[in-house]
Amino acid sequence: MALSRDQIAQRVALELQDGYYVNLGIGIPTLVANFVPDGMEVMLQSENGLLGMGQFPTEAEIDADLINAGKQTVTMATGASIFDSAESFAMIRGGHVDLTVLGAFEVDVNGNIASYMIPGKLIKGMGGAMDLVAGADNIIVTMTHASKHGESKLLTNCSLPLTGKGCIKKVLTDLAFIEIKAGKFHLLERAPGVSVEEIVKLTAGELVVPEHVPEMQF
Amino acid sequence: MALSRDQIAQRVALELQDGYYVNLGIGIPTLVANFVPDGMEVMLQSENGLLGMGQFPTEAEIDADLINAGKQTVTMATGASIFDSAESFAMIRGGHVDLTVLGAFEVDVNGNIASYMIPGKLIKGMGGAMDLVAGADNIIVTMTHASKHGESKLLTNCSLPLTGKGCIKKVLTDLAFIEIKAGKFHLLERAPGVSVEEIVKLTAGELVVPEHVPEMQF
Amino acid sequence: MAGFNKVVNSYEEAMAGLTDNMTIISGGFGLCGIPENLISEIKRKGCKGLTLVSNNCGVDDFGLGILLPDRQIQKIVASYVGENAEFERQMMSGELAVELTPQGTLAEKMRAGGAGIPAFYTATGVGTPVAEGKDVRQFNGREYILEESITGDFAIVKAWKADKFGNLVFRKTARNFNPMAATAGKITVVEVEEIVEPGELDPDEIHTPGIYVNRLIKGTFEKRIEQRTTRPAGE
Amino acid sequence: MAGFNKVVNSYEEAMAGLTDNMTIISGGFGLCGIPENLISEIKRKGCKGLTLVSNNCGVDDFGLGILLPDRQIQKIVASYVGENAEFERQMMSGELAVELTPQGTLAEKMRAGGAGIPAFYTATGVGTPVAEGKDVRQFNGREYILEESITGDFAIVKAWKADKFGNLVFRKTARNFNPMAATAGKITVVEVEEIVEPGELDPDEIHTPGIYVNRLIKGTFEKRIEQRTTRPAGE
Repeated sequence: MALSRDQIAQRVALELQDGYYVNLGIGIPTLVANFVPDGMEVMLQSENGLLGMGQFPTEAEIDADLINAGKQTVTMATGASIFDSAESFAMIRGGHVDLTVLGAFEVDVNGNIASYMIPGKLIKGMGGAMDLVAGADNIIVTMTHASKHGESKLLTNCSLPLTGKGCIKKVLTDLAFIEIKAGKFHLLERAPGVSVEEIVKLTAGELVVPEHVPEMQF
Repeated sequence: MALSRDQIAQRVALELQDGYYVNLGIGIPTLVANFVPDGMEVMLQSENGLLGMGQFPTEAEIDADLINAGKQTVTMATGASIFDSAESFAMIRGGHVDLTVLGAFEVDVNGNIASYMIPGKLIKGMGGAMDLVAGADNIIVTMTHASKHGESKLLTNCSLPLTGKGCIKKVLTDLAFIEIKAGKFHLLERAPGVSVEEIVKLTAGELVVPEHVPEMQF
Repeated sequence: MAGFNKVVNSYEEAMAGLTDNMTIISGGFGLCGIPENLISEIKRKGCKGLTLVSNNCGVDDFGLGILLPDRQIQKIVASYVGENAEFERQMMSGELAVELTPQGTLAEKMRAGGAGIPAFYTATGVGTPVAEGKDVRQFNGREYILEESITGDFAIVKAWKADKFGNLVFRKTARNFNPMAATAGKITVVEVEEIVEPGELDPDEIHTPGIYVNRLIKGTFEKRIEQRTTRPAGE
Repeated sequence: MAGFNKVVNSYEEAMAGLTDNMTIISGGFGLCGIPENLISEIKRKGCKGLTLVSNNCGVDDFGLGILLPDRQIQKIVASYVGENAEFERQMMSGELAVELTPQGTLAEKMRAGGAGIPAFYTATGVGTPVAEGKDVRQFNGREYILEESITGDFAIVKAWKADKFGNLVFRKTARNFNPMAATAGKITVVEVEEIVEPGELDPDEIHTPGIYVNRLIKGTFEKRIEQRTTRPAGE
């Protein structure tokens, strides 16, 4: 069965390591914070200028001067630091963030990602997404494997305008965990109960399937 | 008579304006701080990361963590701020300093300046001088008009490697105050008791001499 | 003599000299740390044909969004927009030009503008619509695009505290784009919650040195919250 | 698990992994704010063929100068050198390569290195020996040269205080090149006068966030003064 949003987040969380500085995008990526393994410490970077994002505030703690990149009120974790936007993106662009998790509309076999605009529809902008995909070495894209109409989002060539070129190496969908290398998708894991055939059918770009494809463990 | 070092500094100080942020180089330029007109406030920038340099410390005030660009122990003036070297040169390169005063070996009619190396002699480096001459709009060069051997330092073309190209518009020597524009030196003022003829003789580059050349007033 | 005292006593004085068709750089992220009252003064003055450089463009009735109904903004350079209906309408109809710029590139363009760096290379945007018409160059085997700096006729900034000399301290994530904006205006105007005497701020803790600040005014702020997210007390 | 605790307990551990021919970026201006003990550890280790990137190169018996007698430095990138006799001897004889870089360009090269900016344009050095071999380009009618960023295998930094997570606070002009150096090392090692618990530093007053810091050690410092200038008490 396809993973729920929480399950996607849960599987991503297994890629965390102790002492990681992590930037989580809006949507499913945000949920990853809920599944940090016990005894492991990670620090969340919010690109509006906060390293060490804490949980949401109580009513009494709300501070209009303390928000995250999604414009939500937040708190600071112990050991947090505050900086300006140039410093924040120096951190991101300079490759100092250990893991970035973000959503996408499409990815392709060359590691291209399209995530910010659909021509003809209202364009809101890329925010920090282009900087994040260009700056990070270690990125996990989370998305549904296919559209509601069954159209694959894992393509030979992205059809939408790109957010980044050749940046993506790991994709976690509701059906599979996929690595991108040498111009091909590689199937690493399948969601529990999801067949390799179903994944193959819904992957438009070339997919390398090893003899044994393990089910995801949580 | 040729101006003393203090007199050069005193004449430069008349170019100050209230509220000016000023960077003073090592040597004669440093002395300018002693001649700030009464009731006028200027703030000294030291390129190692201090805006609002104060006087030298007393023995009791000495702090190894507080020096100026000449590596001298200093104090901070009221309202001073501290920043890193990148920010300091952002300030300088970005043209935020109102006046820069620095020494030179040679200047020429095109506003070129040579101040940091004499081939064959020990080269210590340009420090912040290249940034200062490239970044400031308003620069006054202070130097002796000619060498001890009577060789002019105001040339058609600098003979030494340049510190900056086309940067200099004002030169105050021990003999004259000179403006550089449109590829020529222009004699603005002469030191008290110094004749126009003497200045002409010691100026190698083309010098425009107006009918009346006033004596400097202090 | 005035010396380094940057304090002005009215918003009219704070924005004096702003005229039609100027470029204004604004601090703020979403509605956090925006120069609320300086924006209101721009609305009151009614200047038109403005180019705004700001990460976002406010909401319908707050922040830079209030400059939309009177068509004061001709162009906006931003990373993320469209949080309000009038903005969408003007953008879709072509009345408002929008230059989308990646957030980090936007921050760096402002910093470069203030720092006398006319252009820099970045990997951000390579192979995307952002790269169109820009120089591409390889360094160490990777492609980068050339991005030019931004400066403004005015910069409008919100800080927390200042001394009279214009030394600024920001508070929490209301810092965001404000320090870079402060460096990039020909005239930089700052509004703050509190003005103290010179010497009261620790020189080591000043975020923006007063050299960048031309005018300073004390204001009162609504500080509207966009996404009020909370957890239950006791958790 | 170690989490974000960056504290190491010996200078040997602090500089572990440094080998011959590596590039080291160092903070400090003159003898102010230099990582004294990290430099001593480099001398003790005896690594050779090093490239040092630092505004200055210390004096004969203090600062980076102590690496000269054993010929550990192969090349230095600096803005101002030659405050010591052995340095001059090695430079004049060609044993030591010296790449003179304008001070502001050097600071910006370090910052760019840490910030993922491979190169930037600056007017500094146009028409001078510094411009030799570099691209020249016009922006708004003025010439600029292209300068490439610098990164190091190690960065060595002196801060005043840190929390265990490596969040740093600098003191007065001992800040200088240290914050940029901290961002530009593959491994950034910081020595400080005091280490406090996470949460004890005000997040708004942290100069360098801990994300840039790999190792942290508490040291004691001589803090030698180069030019001891004073005024009489009572003036």
